[in-house]
Amino acid sequence: MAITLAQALNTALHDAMESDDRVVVFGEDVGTLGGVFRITDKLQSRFGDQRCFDTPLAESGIVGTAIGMAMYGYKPVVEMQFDGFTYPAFEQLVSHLAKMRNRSRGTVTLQVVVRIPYGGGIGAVEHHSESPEAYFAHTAGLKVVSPGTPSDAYSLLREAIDCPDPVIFFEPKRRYWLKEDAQLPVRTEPFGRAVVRREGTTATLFAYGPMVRTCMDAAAAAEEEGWDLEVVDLRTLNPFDTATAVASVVKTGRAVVVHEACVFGGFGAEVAARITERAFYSLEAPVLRVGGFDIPYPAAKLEEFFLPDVDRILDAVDRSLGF
Amino acid sequence: MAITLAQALNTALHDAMESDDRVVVFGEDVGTLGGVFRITDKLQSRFGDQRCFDTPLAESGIVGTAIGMAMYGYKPVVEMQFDGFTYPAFEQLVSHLAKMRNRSRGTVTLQVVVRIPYGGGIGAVEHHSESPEAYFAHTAGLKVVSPGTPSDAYSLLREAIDCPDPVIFFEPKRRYWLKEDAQLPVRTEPFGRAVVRREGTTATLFAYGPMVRTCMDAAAAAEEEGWDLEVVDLRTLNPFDTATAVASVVKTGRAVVVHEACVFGGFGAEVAARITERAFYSLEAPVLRVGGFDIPYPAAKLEEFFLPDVDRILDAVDRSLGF
Amino acid sequence: MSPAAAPLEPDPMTLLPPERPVQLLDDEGALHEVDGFPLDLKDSDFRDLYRYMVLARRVDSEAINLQRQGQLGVYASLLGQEAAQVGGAYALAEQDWVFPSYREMGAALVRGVDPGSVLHLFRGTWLSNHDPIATRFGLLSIPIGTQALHATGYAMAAKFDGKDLVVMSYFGDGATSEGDPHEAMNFAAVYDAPVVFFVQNNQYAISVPLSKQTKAPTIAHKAVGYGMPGFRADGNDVLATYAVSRRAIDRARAGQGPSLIEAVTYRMEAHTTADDPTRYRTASELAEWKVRDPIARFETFLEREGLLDDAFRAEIDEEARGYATRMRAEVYDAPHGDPLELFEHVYVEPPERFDEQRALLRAELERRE
Amino acid sequence: MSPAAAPLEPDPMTLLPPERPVQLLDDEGALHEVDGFPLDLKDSDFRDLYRYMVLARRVDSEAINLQRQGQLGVYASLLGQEAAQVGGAYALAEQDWVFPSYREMGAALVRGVDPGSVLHLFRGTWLSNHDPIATRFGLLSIPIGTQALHATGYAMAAKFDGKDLVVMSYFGDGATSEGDPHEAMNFAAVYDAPVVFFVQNNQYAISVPLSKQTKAPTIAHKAVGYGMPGFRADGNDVLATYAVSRRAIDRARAGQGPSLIEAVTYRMEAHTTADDPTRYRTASELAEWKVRDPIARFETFLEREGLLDDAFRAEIDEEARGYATRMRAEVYDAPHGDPLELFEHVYVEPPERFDEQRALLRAELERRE
Ligand SMILES: Cc1ncc(C[n+]2csc(CCOP(=O)(O)OP(=O)(O)O)c2C)c(N)n1
Ligand SMILES: Cc1ncc(C[n+]2csc(CCOP(=O)(O)OP(=O)(O)O)c2C)c(N)n1
Ligand SMILES: [Mg+2]
Ligand SMILES: [Mg+2]
Repeated sequence: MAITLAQALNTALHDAMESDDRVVVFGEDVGTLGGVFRITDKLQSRFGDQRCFDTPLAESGIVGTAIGMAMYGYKPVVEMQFDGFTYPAFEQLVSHLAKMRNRSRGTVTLQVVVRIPYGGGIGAVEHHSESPEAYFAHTAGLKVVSPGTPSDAYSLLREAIDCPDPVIFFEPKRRYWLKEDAQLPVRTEPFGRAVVRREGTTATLFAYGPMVRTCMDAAAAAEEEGWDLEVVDLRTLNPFDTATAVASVVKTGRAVVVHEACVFGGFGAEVAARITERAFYSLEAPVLRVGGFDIPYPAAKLEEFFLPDVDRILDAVDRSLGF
Repeated sequence: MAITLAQALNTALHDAMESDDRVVVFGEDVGTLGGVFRITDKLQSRFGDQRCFDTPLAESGIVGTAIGMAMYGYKPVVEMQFDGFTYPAFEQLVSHLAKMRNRSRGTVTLQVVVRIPYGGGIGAVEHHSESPEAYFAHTAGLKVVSPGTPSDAYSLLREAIDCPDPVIFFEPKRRYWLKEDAQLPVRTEPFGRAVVRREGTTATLFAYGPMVRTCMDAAAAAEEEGWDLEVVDLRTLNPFDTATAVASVVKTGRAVVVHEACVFGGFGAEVAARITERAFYSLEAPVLRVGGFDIPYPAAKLEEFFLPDVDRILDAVDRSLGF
Repeated sequence: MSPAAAPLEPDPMTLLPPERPVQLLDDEGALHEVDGFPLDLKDSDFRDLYRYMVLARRVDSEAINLQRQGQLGVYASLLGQEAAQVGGAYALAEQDWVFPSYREMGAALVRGVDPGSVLHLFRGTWLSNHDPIATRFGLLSIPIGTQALHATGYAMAAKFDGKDLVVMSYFGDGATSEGDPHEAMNFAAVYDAPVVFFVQNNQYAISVPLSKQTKAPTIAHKAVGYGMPGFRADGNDVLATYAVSRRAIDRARAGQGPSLIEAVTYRMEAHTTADDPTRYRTASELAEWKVRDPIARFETFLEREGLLDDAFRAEIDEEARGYATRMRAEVYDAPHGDPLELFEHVYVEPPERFDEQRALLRAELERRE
Repeated sequence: MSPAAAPLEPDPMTLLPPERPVQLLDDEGALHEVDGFPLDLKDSDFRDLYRYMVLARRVDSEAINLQRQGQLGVYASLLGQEAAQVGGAYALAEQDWVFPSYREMGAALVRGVDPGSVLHLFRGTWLSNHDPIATRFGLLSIPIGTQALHATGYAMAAKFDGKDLVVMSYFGDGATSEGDPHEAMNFAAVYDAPVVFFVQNNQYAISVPLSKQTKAPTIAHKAVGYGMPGFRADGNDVLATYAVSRRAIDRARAGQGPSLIEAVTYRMEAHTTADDPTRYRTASELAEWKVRDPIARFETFLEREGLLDDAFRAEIDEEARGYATRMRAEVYDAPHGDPLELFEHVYVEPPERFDEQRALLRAELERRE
């Protein structure tokens, strides 16, 4: 059956709430409205307004109360309405959600999932298209996940909700309508495992979330050039699957890391540095990075010039081959 | 005359306020008390309480009002009392301070400096020893600066205050008492210029802020091993001096990047990826990274095990030489 | 000093809003004076208030049209909030400033900001296209409530500089839950900054009704906790929003510090064009507010006073059509700007790597051709 | 519905704190009952309140000593705030929770948390060393005001779960300026969560006096803006802080929602041992508060009532010495723990790279030997 990534997420929330009544969903507009992207659609009518409820407009409040509820024993799954509205909650995320277990010497476990629809490509206004994953990948104590397919969306969200560690769950909003034939419930590879989405020999494209699809398109287009590209979907940024990444590069000798976020200080730098540390002698060229420019996310009409696309990716492959 | 880094900063603030009455200094406890580290000592008595004043306890309030004051034409220099207390201001820093000029198509210029005493090594309690520079280096629209010497502290702070772009100014708090013979006012290399603090041929150590001193110590200790290490002080993370970094690695063939922050997703990844992109054929080994472990900053008695020190740096050099 | 000894400062009773919102025009459009909120308006002012409200509504409906035609990505309507926006902004002086949210097209109009220029944010041509400094009208602010701090900082600066200048900061009922407006009101009060915090309580934050946003008796009561007065106005009565703003602005200008205004109104349209309000509110609720239409009520008043004739209506109509035409001309099929401008405004002094990235983009653009 | 029609809910007048802080013991230690704040205490309770205050002071001074001896990196004294902390915590039931800041050694004592274990944060052995779940006493919280949200979330959970449980959240006067306590109070009110926000207004946030922190008539007045009652107590009168807490806790337990308590007190010591208060406050101010000492006042009362004799004093003295001895034993020269434990508690399921980093650290440790 063809399901969309959005449906997969909605079903994952539904199934998790069904199977464990400590799972609660809250955030701005997630109750009556079912979320601005309808990811929480019908959860309130199904489970009642103590299991799925609207909050006042305050992101720090949402994350901070989620922490308290998790201390009690609930498993909150909260929504930040858009990427750019995660920042008011930054202190609660970094100083508490990430650190509480460590600080308490393991006596307090915070089983919290923070869902963040992220990334651009939907023609949105400012602050609605950002890719802040690098901030959280660098924050010790958090796990950071970003599915690129409907099956992974379902499976990784279920795993995130079951995970005893706090998880920042980045949903590629431009792929909410991406379809896949899948039978739910489905379980895919666990956290910490990257997946080779396409085998190839010329070079490896590394991606996660929204750029997985773009890289698959790039690989398809590359066939015309006679290039056989491998595409690795990283899936979870932290934990990071170094072994799969390194194995791919050992095979292909060349790599391009792709994400929507600005290149400078972006997560691609970690991927590049990490692979280079471990596959130095296998590399025929430096790991190249493709991403947004080092500028704030632009106005909607200009986002196509900002975002990495097939052309920019293949241009990087070309440069890699030129080394 | 021997001056400390703290004195250099205090003098820089004094001289900037003296030379331009639009420079205003505010934050928690910066007025009457002169700051918990006395960096703003005597500024209020000298310039009055409309030029240097205490604020209510609210970091978002401090940065947000600084933005408004800068729109009016003032040049606010605000203090976040400690690294770990910058996070409540994250939204104002990322969504406004960084983006306002771009968003206004250049009509609004925010000449704001945000001073942040950062890093560990002083035996402080939790949240007082963090190194959040990677968050800001990845944020387009900001400049990120961190002096490692008293002369640079003076000069870079003066330049930051004069800079028409917003600057996040990271002060290496464990080096506040570091001394140098210097005559103030002093002007050193401008933003965007790294400085070779020690010439060498075996390998290059890259550092900024507190780790500059540690790397110099490591280089001195390395002489015993017969290693001749070059030390490059990056000084400004954004803008980044790629040319100097690459030139050094072209010469030495090996590099280790050192910072206190966690390695995973840290700024060292950017340095490593960037250098590798540009000096690939000169590298005899992958650029290695030395930093804190990927854990929250530990309790004071354990920080010596967390922080990079001479031993950890030389161990990395050794590994680099082993490639 | 014993905490029990001193009388409270300021006297809390002076901060409490009146039991009921200030209303100058009753539902039949009859004027009733209210103590403490005198009207200092001439006939020409009455006509101007009307004119701005009608223009705001027309500009608003034109924007909705443009969105439906695919010309704007999204748009946040002010329908129903004309009196709240116009009354407040009209009470400002030339040199004063406005820091808006994203729904203040009415305030923009009053302040002489070209509506077409503001629409570029929603079209996505640029992130903005008006000069905030020249127009004394801040950039539309999407992150909820954040602009309240900019307003406060600007007002502090003006005060330190000895300038006669008042700042009005608009935000919504939902915004009052965020930390930033809280910090802004506290800072403003502590520094006696000349700011007026103008809350358009339109009963909803997207789908979340006021009852789930706060348990406060009214939003105006939040002022008490900052030691500043809270005012409440019938937000569908332009004379009330004007008179209350007049008082708050005069106070600020006289150095008596900030205040908070709650204009009780209703968002008649969807949250934005992307929203479906049938999922969370009833037709009957909408109908109840429809009869309280701010323009209709003011029209009755003007008619009673003999200030509204066909010539004037025609004049406004003409002006409105002009606005609409210019708006359409400005945004209709407006091409995106030069993509290379993306690198222009981020920094005054950009880092070197912008050159490389510009070159990369230039090459991409060439390949597209 | 017309905004003018309905009576305000809740009635703002019921939210306002009384004009003067509730005081049950006058400066001479004489008891005066206050309407609405009845005392339900037996003689043994009076003695316990005294005991906890004396113990808190002794534990506090021992901690200061330990810091002076280089055994603690820093310490935040509660001197002068004994009545505020003890009165509040004493009113809680067994199953209730406390979410403290970093200055609540007195509350910790009342809740049966071993002071020595709490000191490990200040010694720097570990970031904490008590079990918050077992002791129902949250981790000391350094980022100002953030714990108020955890308290609210915990209380929401307890309410959803139908549990009879009240949460007390301590924070300071300075904390009221931050966004988090604002959001916490708003959430708590909206969800009718059983929380008591207990503000120890000790007049300073490090060097910043209350007058620069807020212009509110009192901190208790901030409650009005959340639609919850604000209470004010003489914070140096343990019977007042108890009685006011009793009322707030009973309300919460009865499902009537949160409230805010301001205990008006004074920090007699430096902000922390790292602070030099002579830079920002006068000796005469200190002297004025010294005569209002909370323990001395309560002593007078107990003596009047014949509840304080030498045997009881000796007993407390003995107990205090026991505490001090155990504290010293716990932290004096306490070695740092196994550095390899650093990797133990970050995650339940740590990433693979922790193995490499642990190995790196192990090698470093071996090289040190
Ligand atoms: C910090 C932040 N969080 C969430 C959003 C998403 N959002 C946009 S408008 C809105 C509701 C705002 O309600 P209100 O303040 O009442 O203003 P109104 O839209 O009714 O004018 C929300 C939640 C945002 N823009 N910023
Ligand atoms: C978010 C944050 N900002 C700044 C600080 C630094 N700081 C520690 S205590 C303090 C003052 C707190 O004052 P108050 O809330 O009145 O509590 P008190 O110390 O008086 O008990 C400050 C500014 C901090 N810990 N957290
Ligand atoms: Mg609203
Ligand atoms: Mg205090």
